[in-house]
Parts: sequence; structure tokens; C-alpha cells
Amino acid sequence: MRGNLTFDIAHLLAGSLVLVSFLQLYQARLYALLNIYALHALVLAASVAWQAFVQGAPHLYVTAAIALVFKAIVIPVVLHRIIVRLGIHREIETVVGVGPAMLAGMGLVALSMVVMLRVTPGADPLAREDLAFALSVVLLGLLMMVTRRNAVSQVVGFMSLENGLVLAATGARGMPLVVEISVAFSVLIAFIVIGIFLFRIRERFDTVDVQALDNFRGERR
Amino acid sequence: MNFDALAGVLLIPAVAAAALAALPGYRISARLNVLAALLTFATAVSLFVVQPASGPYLLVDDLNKVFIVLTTFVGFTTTIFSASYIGHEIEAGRLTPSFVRFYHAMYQVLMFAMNLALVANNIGLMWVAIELATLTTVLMVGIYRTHEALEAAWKYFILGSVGIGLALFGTILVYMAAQPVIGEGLNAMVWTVLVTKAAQFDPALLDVAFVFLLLGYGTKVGLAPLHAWLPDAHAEGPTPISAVLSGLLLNVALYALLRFKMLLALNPSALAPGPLMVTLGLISCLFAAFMLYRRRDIKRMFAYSSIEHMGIIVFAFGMGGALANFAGLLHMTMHSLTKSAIFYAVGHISQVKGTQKIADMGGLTVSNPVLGWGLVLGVAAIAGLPPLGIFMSEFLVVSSTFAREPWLATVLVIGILVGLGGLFLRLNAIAFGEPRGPAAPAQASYVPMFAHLAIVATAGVYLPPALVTGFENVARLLG
Amino acid sequence: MTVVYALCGVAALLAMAPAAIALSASARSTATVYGASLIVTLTLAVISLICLLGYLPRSAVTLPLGLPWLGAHFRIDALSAFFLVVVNLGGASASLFALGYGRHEHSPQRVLPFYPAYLAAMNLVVLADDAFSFLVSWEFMSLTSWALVIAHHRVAENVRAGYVYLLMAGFGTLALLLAFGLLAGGHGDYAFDAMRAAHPPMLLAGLVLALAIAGAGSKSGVVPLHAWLPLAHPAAPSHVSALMSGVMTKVAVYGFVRIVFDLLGPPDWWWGMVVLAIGGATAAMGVLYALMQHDLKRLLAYHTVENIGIIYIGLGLALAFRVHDMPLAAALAFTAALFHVFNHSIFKSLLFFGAGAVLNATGERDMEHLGGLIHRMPQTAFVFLVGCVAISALPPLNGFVSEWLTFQAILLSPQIPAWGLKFLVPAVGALLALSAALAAACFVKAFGVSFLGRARTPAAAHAQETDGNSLAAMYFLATLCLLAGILPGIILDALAPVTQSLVGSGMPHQAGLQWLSVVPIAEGRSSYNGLLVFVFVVLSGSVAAIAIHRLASGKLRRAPAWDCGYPDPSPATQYTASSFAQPIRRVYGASIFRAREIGEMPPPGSLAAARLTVELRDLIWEGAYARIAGFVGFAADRLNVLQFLTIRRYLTLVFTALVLLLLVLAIWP
Amino acid sequence: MAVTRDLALQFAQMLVVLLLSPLLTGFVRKVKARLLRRQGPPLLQPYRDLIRLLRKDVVLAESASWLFRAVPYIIFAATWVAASLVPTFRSGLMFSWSADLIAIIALLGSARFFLALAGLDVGTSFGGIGSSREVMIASLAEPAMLMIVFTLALVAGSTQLSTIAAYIVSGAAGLRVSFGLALPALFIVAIAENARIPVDNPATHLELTMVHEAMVLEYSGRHLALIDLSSELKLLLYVSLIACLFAPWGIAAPEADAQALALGVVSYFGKLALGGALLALFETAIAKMRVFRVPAFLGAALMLGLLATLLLFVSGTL
Repeated sequence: MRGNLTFDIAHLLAGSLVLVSFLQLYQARLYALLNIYALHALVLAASVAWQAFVQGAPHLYVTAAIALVFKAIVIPVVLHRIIVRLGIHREIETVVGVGPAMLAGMGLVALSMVVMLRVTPGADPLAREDLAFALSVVLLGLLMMVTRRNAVSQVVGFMSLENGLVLAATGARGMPLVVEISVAFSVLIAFIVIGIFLFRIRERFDTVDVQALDNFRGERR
Repeated sequence: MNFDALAGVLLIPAVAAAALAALPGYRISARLNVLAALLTFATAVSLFVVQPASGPYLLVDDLNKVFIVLTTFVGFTTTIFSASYIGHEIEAGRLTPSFVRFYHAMYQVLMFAMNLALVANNIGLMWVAIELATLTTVLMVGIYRTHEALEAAWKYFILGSVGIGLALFGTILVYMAAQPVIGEGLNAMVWTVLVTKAAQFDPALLDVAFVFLLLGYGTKVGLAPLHAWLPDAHAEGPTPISAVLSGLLLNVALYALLRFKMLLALNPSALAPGPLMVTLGLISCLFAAFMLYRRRDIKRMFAYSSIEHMGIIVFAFGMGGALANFAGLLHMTMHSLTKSAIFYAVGHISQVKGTQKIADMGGLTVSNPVLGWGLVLGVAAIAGLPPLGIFMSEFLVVSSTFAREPWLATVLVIGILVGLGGLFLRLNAIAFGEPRGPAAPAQASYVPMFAHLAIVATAGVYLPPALVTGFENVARLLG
Repeated sequence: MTVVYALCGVAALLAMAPAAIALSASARSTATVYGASLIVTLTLAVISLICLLGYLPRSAVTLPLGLPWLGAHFRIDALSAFFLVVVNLGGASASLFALGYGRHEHSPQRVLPFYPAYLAAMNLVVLADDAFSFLVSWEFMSLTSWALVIAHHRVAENVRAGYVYLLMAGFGTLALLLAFGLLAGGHGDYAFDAMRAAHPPMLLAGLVLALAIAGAGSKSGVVPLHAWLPLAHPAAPSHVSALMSGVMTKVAVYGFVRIVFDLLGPPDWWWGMVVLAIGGATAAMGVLYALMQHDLKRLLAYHTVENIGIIYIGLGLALAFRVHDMPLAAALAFTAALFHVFNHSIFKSLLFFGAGAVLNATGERDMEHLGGLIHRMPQTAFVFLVGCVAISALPPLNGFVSEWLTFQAILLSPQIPAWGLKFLVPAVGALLALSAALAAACFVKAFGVSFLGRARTPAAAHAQETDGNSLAAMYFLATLCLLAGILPGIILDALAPVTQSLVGSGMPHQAGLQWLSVVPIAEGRSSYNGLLVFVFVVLSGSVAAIAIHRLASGKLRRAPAWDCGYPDPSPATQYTASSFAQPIRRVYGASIFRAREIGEMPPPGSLAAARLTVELRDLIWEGAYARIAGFVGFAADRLNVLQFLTIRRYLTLVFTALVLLLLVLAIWP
Repeated sequence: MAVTRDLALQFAQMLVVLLLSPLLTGFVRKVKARLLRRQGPPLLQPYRDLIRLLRKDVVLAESASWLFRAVPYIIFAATWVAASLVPTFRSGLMFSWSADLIAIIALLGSARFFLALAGLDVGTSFGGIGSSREVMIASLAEPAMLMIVFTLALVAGSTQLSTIAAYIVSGAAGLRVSFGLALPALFIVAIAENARIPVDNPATHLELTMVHEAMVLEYSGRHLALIDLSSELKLLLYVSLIACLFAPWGIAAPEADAQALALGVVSYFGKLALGGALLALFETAIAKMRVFRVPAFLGAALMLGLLATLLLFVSGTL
């Protein structure tokens, strides 16, 4: 690693990614959420690019590009369309209120910090901090999936989780297959979005859910 | 990489998949499917004769040889079953030829993916393979395009993707742990290199990694509380896929877990993965055992029984030690064979009766004696009654555990007993009493089912020494 | 070498199962299978008898089967030789009986394949010499007998009975599995020799005893683990019921003896008490339950419970004597137990055969629908009567001898210095006496109601005498009952090597005594001579008969029954089974069964029939089994909710698991 | 020589009990009558009854089976053998070792078993009443009797009657609490076993409380005679049992000479007379009880016996 500045910048980017995750948790409207997600992807792209520069690994630029084009532009637009086409109403139904969710998020970030900083200092500090942030992003993404009812916001949750993964992957110095993985994940996300569109999942995953089929099969007692 | 058996195990399914995707007409493609599976199996067996050297991407050792042969064998028998099953489905008009073509191609892709996951020498590659296997099964679960099938597929897809995500994170962490020791680049993801250096890895990182891997791959193994996708995927997919899911895919995920367990076991200061696995195993076993009692859908019931047995297997590996590991391997093998046999029977039964509802079948031993008694035998086997194979493994697990950890063994025994009760409660309704529902003779191929049951029955009283030595080596490998 | 012969026989039996499936189409399958199994079991019985008498070597063999690194060990020693005799004698007579009885079986293909396998399994249990082969054979025995229990699966209650049976069998097997796990000590050495060599510490040994009682006890039907027995035994075809009641329970006793007396090493001070208490309770409860039954086969099944109790009393005494090293007394008690094992296997099979013959002739198991069969089936009635006298422990038949020996053993126990026993043993003795008396009462009821009196239903009125094979089997067993009763010394001597090997001493040699009488300890102390008693009774009876017919009148007139001048033609006015049991029910039932009699007397003038309903409650079932079943159902319902969550909730589960594990990591030291 | 003498004595004993038993019954009836200020039948009346019955021919119910006809002989034989094994005037009889006390009780038990069956055989309600009550009573009386046997056996260290008698004569036993408990128990059991008041009434018919008489209701002629004779034998057996167990004085030892034998016979007659008189006295003094109070009555006997046994288990000296 070269000097302190690189460290700080990577740190800054990763940290801001966490911050944006919090912003996502904070949102109450779908469109806003989508925009924030675009921002999330943008920050990710930046941090990936920076990592590419720091590690001198040109292939990471591809990942960054994917993040930029696909996640920051295409997906939000498509989802936007879907919302319009399916006439999904714009409020985000939450399971727990925004306040508690934020608190839980805090807890998760703290948890991931503790877990990661137990790592013996021998390891590359840049990687370590990065990992801590990545883990918190992942957990926050999961939290989002768990605490939001709308299908779209859950998808967004999943995508930010995946952003966390990419962040971790790129943070790992010289990790092979990163590009492939990010591609694979983009495919996965595409599948999900298509699924939402195909299955006409208006409100939440719950509407197409095993409940229906179990009532149908009469297994419920 | 010159062409050897190892490449064969991968190439044959890949080529077959391409061919099947191109071929119209299900009869010929079904035959081709069988042929390809047979070839794969043959090549897999040849691994025992000449063990090819393992490169940076692929490897063969005692551990995965067992898995590969098991996978290819069940894969092969399942194709035979699937031939007659799909034939009936087409006549019944539940599947259109185009879907059947897709199905066959996907089947081979699935085989390819699972074999790849097994022979992968690279944790990243393994991850990719398992993700591929998951996605293919998702597509096949949804193949009937009924509301329930899509439901199940969607559920499987979402939960599976999260699992994949967690597993990836774990994989990255393992790389992070290895990278300072081994250095950047590919080597830090290669098993054969990792195991040599595992002792110097950062234990804390390994711990976190294992948590994520346990949950990520555990989702695929179907451990409670990560099991949610499993029963529905089994119940709604075509029965051959249920057989493959229960018989193979769970094993493949388990294989991944075992690999990482070995890695942790090699590192003295990392946390022992045993307790975690034991806990999850017991939870799954007990939970699934109780879930059996309220089942109305026959396939879903056996899906839960798969969860129960995966719990027992994970428990055994978690206990560790030569005896328990041996028992775990044996149990896994026996479970794959038995459970797939059961699903063969169930597939034909549900085709005969035209339903999967237990309430609508009954007196099967009267209306369709062969199927009925086959099912009874299978259930007896899966419930761990002698002289069938699972009894031996359960005997070893319980008796070896009881001397070390009496309470754990007691809990496990309770789980087994409750499971037995649940299974036979339903079996009585299915196989005995006044026959109900249509009793048309099934045009079924009984060969795969009874072949499996015969193997299981023999294994219950006699294990060939070669197999034993093989298992013992693996058990030693697992520590 | 002997064991090899035995294994060959077993192999032959096993081979018969697939053969039976192959034959199931042909009409001769029944005769073939039962004939073959008759031959094989008879040969096995002879071989093992010769071996028990010591003319064949007691040998062991290891086959490359079972656990790979252990192999399947088989061995014949004195104990297993004796039990082999019991098993195969029962098997042979059952096969002979089935040669006739089986012809009436309406779905033979559900009986024939399992029957020989069942016989083979019981033989294997007795032969096995390592934990794995033992348990495999043990559970295989359960599995095959389960299949036989549900042979008539269209009757829902049979399937239910089979279900309860299978669960209890599984429970027992797992208990034994744990016991062996303890004995083997975790290092996977499951050969019995190794277990004999390594004695577990006393506390663990106690645990093993408890597990052995749970495992072998549940199979042999000790209270309160007996619940499955009266359900399953009657459900099976009668010759199988005979095997289950007469033989399989004995195999279970063998398992108990093998573990506790052979593998477990020196007993702890309290073992004898526990076994004694269980035995006493089992004997008394069994016979009381039996008295309340009016289903003939279920009544017999409950009597099996009682007799098992008597056997366990003997075993408990033997343990107690062993603790305070009194080898002679221990030998006496142990011999009494084994002798009762033999006796019970004989007369219980005989009685079940009789019940089966009745079932065939009338299609009825309910005694309330029988009556007067002695006129229609005199021979069956006669042999059944012999069985009744034998099981009621009345001289000069065999049942009396074994109970007499048990009493003699009890009379030796005051010399034991342990205080707990000083209170326990007399109580158990009283229970034993009580159960003997009640058993007599119960079989007066069983024989009197179903065979004597007047026919209560047309079915009973038109019954036909059963066929020759069945009669042959029953006469054979009846003869054995008599012989074992009047010449017990021979059997006691044959048992000597068994006691010698397990409790370190044998009873004094009986063969040399004058008039073939039996002297357990010393001439002055007690002695019994069945032969003389029998001869005296026969002589004096016939002398009286001859004298009277010679000197006084021998004339005889038939006339309507007098009945104090109020004869009633309707057979409904006879005493029924339940009315016969009513006085005893009033004495014992109120407390044990919460028995209540509700009489509805219609007002004067109304033409409605007065009715008396008796309700009994099975407190053990309600207290234990029903509760457990209830709990399982409750838990199943509660957990079943997890089948119907939304995807988001499932994700929550995953998420929680993840966070929990991470927290564990975080706070891990 | 000795063998023939023993054999002779054994058969003498058998004849003695057979011939004396009706006399004892007659004696009891006579004493009862006198106690009631009645003349009563002559002493030899039972013999006359027996002979008359034997001469009459049997009237057999149509629904009676072969068992019904065999039972009287079985009962008679069992009771006779049992009675002839109890030492009366001389202990250590030739075949006394062929059945100890337990076996004798069991022999009587088999007699009862068959009698109860006979009660059910004709298929009348009265027979049913009789047998069901009989077995209920027996189910309490037999355990009580066995407990008493335990008591004696534990004291004397033997279940052989001769040995017990000899032991008690020898005085080694002394006076014991357990005997004090066992004697009344034995008395109660004897009352119940012989169907005497207050458990049952040998003299009546057509009473819903009757037990023994109800069972034998359908018997007539020689069968009835045998049954009566065996019940008389049973009474004699119990009296001589009590005599031999609790008052064995005067019984001639096995190696006794002629005059000792004579003494034994005389003392035996004395004991019989005393026992019969006491029984008659008791029967006249007490009233018949309801059937369902009998269990309590017998339960008392069982408790006494159990208590005596317990005492002996806990301390050998009591």
C-alpha cells in the first residue's frame, strides 16, 4: 500500500457506502429509494475504481464499469418502469419503523466492526477496514430485505447486499474471478427483476407465496 | 489439461447438454440422457482405477471420489426413472415436448454443475458451480408452470440467492485469510495449497468465514432454520428432480461444508466447527421429525425426512472422530440411495393415483403391490430399521456419541424415534387399509428403485472391504 | 461347529422368505412354507437340545458380515442353547399348527414371506455374540413381527396396534443401543467378549441396567412398558400370536439376562430390588388386566404380561442372592425363572393355538359370543383345559413346579442381610401368591365362559372341531406340559450348566433322587414329586370310580337342568365373562381401574330393557402414553406454523441465525 | 420289613381320613344342634346320606358335558390325596415328602378350580353365581394361606409338614408373636375354604348368598355323594392341619413304637373332637355375613399372614 492518502480515500469511499446504505434504510418512498440505490451503486463504482487504481489491477475497472452502467443506471430505470407499469403504489411498507431499523443498523455496523477488528492486526489494514465496511453493507442489505415489505425495496436490499459483496471482493487484494463474480451477480439480479415483472409481484413477495399454495393444498391447520 | 477421466466427468454432461438442447423428440433424447449419464458414471468409476493428477482448477482425492461416484450413479439411475416418468407426463399432457427438451438439457447441465462443484480445486470455482446447480434446479422446479410450482421456484430462488451471497462472502474471507500467507492470486484459492498452509491463516478471519459458509452452503444442505425452500421445491418440481435434489444436491453442498471444516480443523487456534454443526444438525433433526406429523403431501413429507437425515449427517460430521465420520459418510451414501429410491416410488405412485395428497391414496399394497411394498421397504430403510443400511450408520452415530456426549445422543435418539413415528403414521395411511383412488397398474421401471433398495439392504449387513477402506481413509482425512 | 449348523438352519429359514414370495401364486405355498419351517425348526430344536445336554460342543464363529472391522460374531453357549430350544420348540409347534390353521388364512401372501424370516430373526438374536448383530436381529425380529401383526390390515385397529408396536419396538431398540454404547465404551468394540472383559463403573452399570429394563423389558412387556403387547399380540394370526407371546417375549428375557447377568459384571446392591419390584408389579397388574378382558386372545396376551412378571421376580431374586454371594440360592431362583420361561412358552403357545382354533371354528374372539364349545369341539376343549390348568399353576402340571421353585427361593431370602429386601421380598411373595390365585380365577372364567355352558350365538352353536394338524400341535404341547410337570428333575438338571455359567453354581443334581422327586436344597427342607402326586390322584380317582360303579349305582338319566326349579331356556341367562368377573372387579377394580357400574333401570311399566354398563379406565395408558402422544401432537402443531411463513419471514430466520452466530463470534473470548 | 410297615401305615392314614371325615361333619352338626337346644341328626347321619346318594342314579342336565361328570372324581381324588399327606397320628409318613405344604394347598386349589368349572358347565345362573363368588373368595384365601405357610416355613426352615411338626414339638420354636398372628389367619382361611358360617352356609339352599351349594346345585346321586365326601374330607384336612401345625403334641414320631402310635391315635381323636366342638361353637355364635363383606374378612387374614411373614423377615426371633 502506498502511504496514507490511498488508505483514507478507500476508507472514505467504503464508509460512505455504509452511509448510503443507511440512507436507503431511511427512505419511505420507492422512487427516492431507487435514486439512493443509484447513488449506492455510484459510490461502489468509485471505490472499486479506486481499488483498481490502488492495486494496479486493470480488470477491476470492468467491475467498476458494470457497477456504473448496469447498477447505477439500467436497473433503477427498469425498476422505475416496472413501478409505473404495474402501478405499484409508492409508499414503502415497513415492518418495523424507520427509527428502530436505524438503531438495528447501528447495532449491525458495530457488530461487524467488532467481528472484523478481532482480526489480528497482521492483516493488511486497508483490507481489514474495507472488510468491516463491506460486512456492514451486507448486513444492512439483509436488514433492508427483512424489514421492508415491498418486493421492489427488498430487491433493492438484495442489490445493496450484493454491492457489499463486490466491495469485499475488490477489497481483497488480487482476488481472481472478481469480474466473473460481479457479472454472475448482475445476471442473478437481472433474473430477479425479470421475475418480479413476470410474476406481476405488485406489492410484496408474500402475494405470490407458499401461503396460497398451502391453503390450496389444505395443509394449513 | 490433457483429456483424462476428470475432464470426462465434466465434458460428457456438457456435450450431452448441448446435444439434448438441440434434439427434438423425447424418446431419443431420453435415451441419450441415459447414455450420457451411464458414460459419466463409467468415467467416474474409472477414477478409482487411474487417479488423474489434480491441477490448479480440478482435483481428485479420496474425499470427492466417493461423492463423484455416488453422484454419477444416482444421476444415472435417475435418468432411467426419469425416462419412464417423463413419458407418462407427456402422455398425461402435463409437459409439452419443448419443455421436455429443455428439461433434458437442464438435467445434464445440473449433472455438469454438480460434478464441477465436486472436482473443483478452487473455492471460487466451487462457488460458481454450486450457484449454477442452484439456478438450474430453480428452473426445473418451476417447469410445470403451475401456480404452486412458480411459487416454490421463486421461494427457492430468493432464499438460494441470499445463501449464495453469504457463501460468496465466506469465500472472499477465506481468500483474505489465505492471501497474506500464500500471496496474491490464484493460489490463495486452491484447496491443495490452502490445506498445506491453513495452520498459519488468521484464525479470526477463518471463524467469520466459516459462519458465512455454514449459513450459505447450509441453506443448500437444507439445515433448519435455513431449510424453507426445500420442502416446496421437492413437492412441486418433477419427481426426478426431487430425487436428485434430495439425493445429490444436498450432498454437494455438504461436501463444500466438509472441505471448509477440514480447513478450519487444520488451524489450531480457529474455533472448532464441530459444535456449530452439531447444534444445527440436532435442530434440523428434531424440527423435521416433528414436522413429519402434519404432512398431507407425500413428496413434501419425504422432503422433511431429508432435512431430518441431513441433520443427522451434519451431526455425525460435527461430532468428528473416525467412527462418527465413517458413520456420517455411510449415512450420507445410504440416505442418497434410499431417498432417491423412495422418490422413484413416490413418482410412480403419484402418477397412478393422480395426486400427491396422502389422503387420496391408501391400501397401496393392495392396489399396486410392487410399488406399495417398495415404498414400505424404502420407508423402513429411511426410518433406520434393519437389516437396511441406515441402521448401521445410526447404530454407529448413536453408540459412538453416547459414550462421549450422552445428552446429545439422547436428543438425537428422541429425534430419530419421533421421526420414525411420523413416517409410519403416514405410511400406514398410504400403504395399508382399504385401497382408495385409482388402481391402474403403473407402467413403471422398477429397476432403479429396487436396485437402490437392494444395495441398501446388502450394505446393512455387508460392506465390501474396498468400500470400507475408502471410507476409512476419508474419515481420517476429515479428522 | 454347532453354531454353524444352527446358522445353516437360520439361512434356510431366511431363504424361505423370497421362496414364499415366488410361490405366493401357487395353492400349495402354505403347506410348503409351514412344512419346511417345521422341519428346519425341529432340526434346530434337536441340535440345540443336544448341545444344551453337552453332547455337542458349544462353539463360536465369526462371519465377514455386519460391522466391517468387527465381523458378525455368533456363539452357542449354555444360555443360548437353552433359549434356542425354547424358540425352536415354539417355532416347530407353531408351524405344525399353522399347517392346518394357515389354510383358513385369506391373505396368505401377507403372512408366508414374513413367518420364516421372523423365526430366523428370533434364532439370530439368541445366536448373536456382538452388539451389532444382536441389535440387527432384534430389530429385524420386530420388523417382521410388525408385518405379521398388520397382516389383516383392513381392520383399522390392527394397523393401529402395529403402529404402537413398532414405536415401542423402536424405543426398546434405541434403549438397548444406548446400553451397548455404554458397554462398548465409545471405542467401537462391540463384541460381547470385549464387553464382558471391561466392566463399566457402578453408576454407569446402573444406567445400563435401567436401559436394559427399558429395552428388553419393553419387548417382554413389563409394566408400565407393556401397553403395546395386548394390542399387537391378538392382532396377529393366531400361530403368530403364539410365537409372539410364547417365544418372542422369552427372547426379550434372553436379551435381559444376556446383558445383566452376562455382560454387565457383578451386580450392585439395589439391582435386585428394582427388578423384584418391577416383577411383582407386572405380575399383579397383568393378571388384573386380564381378568377385566372378554376378548379371548387379549386375555391371553395380558397373562403373558403376568407370567413375564413371575419370570422377572425370579431374576430379581437371583440378582439379590448374587449380590450377597449366596450362589446356591441364586442358582435356585435363576433356575426357577428359566424353568418358567420354558413352561410359559409351552402353555401360552398351547392356549393361543386353542384360541386360534376357536377363532377359526366360530369367527369369534369375544367370549361373550361363545359358550358350549366343549360339546362341539371336545378335543380342543380338552387340550385348552390342560393349558388352563398349567398356566394356573396347579399340580400336577408344569406351571406349578416353576412357581413352587420361586416360592422356595423366596423362602431362602430372609438370610439376605439387606434391609430393603426384608420388606420387599415378602410383599413380592404376597403379590406372587395373589397373582397365582387370580390367574386360576381368570382361567376358570376363560375356559368356563367360552367352552362350558350353552352356546350364546349360532356361530358357537355350529362350530366344528378343528383339523388334525392343529390338534396334533396342541396335543404335543399338552403332553409337554404334563411331562414337564411330573418329571421336572430332568429339566432342572438340563438347566444346571446355564446357571453354572451365569450365577456360578447349579442346583443339586436331581436325577439320582428316589422316585424322581425334586429337592431344591435339602430333603428335610422341601421336596416335591409331581410323578407321585399325579399317580396318586389318578389311582384314587379311578379306584373311586370303579368302586362306585361296581358296588353302587352306575345309572344315569338325562333331564333338563334343575336350576332350583327355575330353569331358563335362553342362553342369555348364563353368567357372562364380565358378570363372572364382577365380584373380583368390585374387590380390586375400584382402585386400579376406577371401575364404575352404571345401571339404568327403566321405570315400572316401561318396556325398555334395563342395562348395566361397566366402564374401566386404563390409568397407565392415560397417564403416560396418551400424554406423550398429546405432547408430540402439540409440538407438531406449534412447529407446523413454520411451514406457512412468508419469504420475508424465512429471510428473517436466516438473518437472525447469521446475527446470532456473529454475536457468538464477537463475544467469544 | 420297614418298607411294608411304612406302606401299611400310609394306607392306614388314607383309610383313617376317608372314614373319619363324615363322622367329624356329623359331630359338628350334632354339637351345633345341641348348642341350639335341638336334638339334631344322629352322629352317623352323614354316612347314611352318602350311602343313600351313592345308591341313587344320577340325573344329569342336558347341557352337561363330559367334564361335568369327571369333576367329582377329580375333586375327590385331589382332596383325598391332600388329606392323606397331612400327618394325623404319625408324622414322617412314607410319601409325605412327595408334596410339601405348598403343594397340598395347590392340590386343594386344583380341586376348587374344577369345582368352579363344574359350576359353569350346565350354564345356569346359580352355577355362575357360585363359581364367580368361589373364585373371588379363593383369590383372597389362597394368598393368605400361602402367607401362613411362609410364616411356619420360615420358623421351621422347611415347608415339609412333618419337619415343621417335629420342629414345633421339639420346643425350639417356643411361643412366637408370628404364630399368634398366623393362627387366627389360618382359622379364617379354614372357615372360608370349608364354606362355613359366616362366609357361607353349608346347610342352606336358595339363598342368594350361597356359594358352595350354588356350584354343586346341578349334581345328584353318586356325583353329589363324592362332592359331599370331598368337602367333608377337606374339613377334616383343615382341622388336622391346624392340629398338626399348632398342636403337634402326641403325634408319633417316624421311629415310634406301637404304644406311641396308640397315643398318637388317641390324641388325634381328641384334637378332632376339640376342633369340631370349637367350630360348632363359633358357627352358632356368629351370623352369616353379606358376600361383599367377605373380602374384608379374608383381607384381614391376608394382612395377618403378611404381617407375620414380615416380622419373621425382619427378625428371625419373633
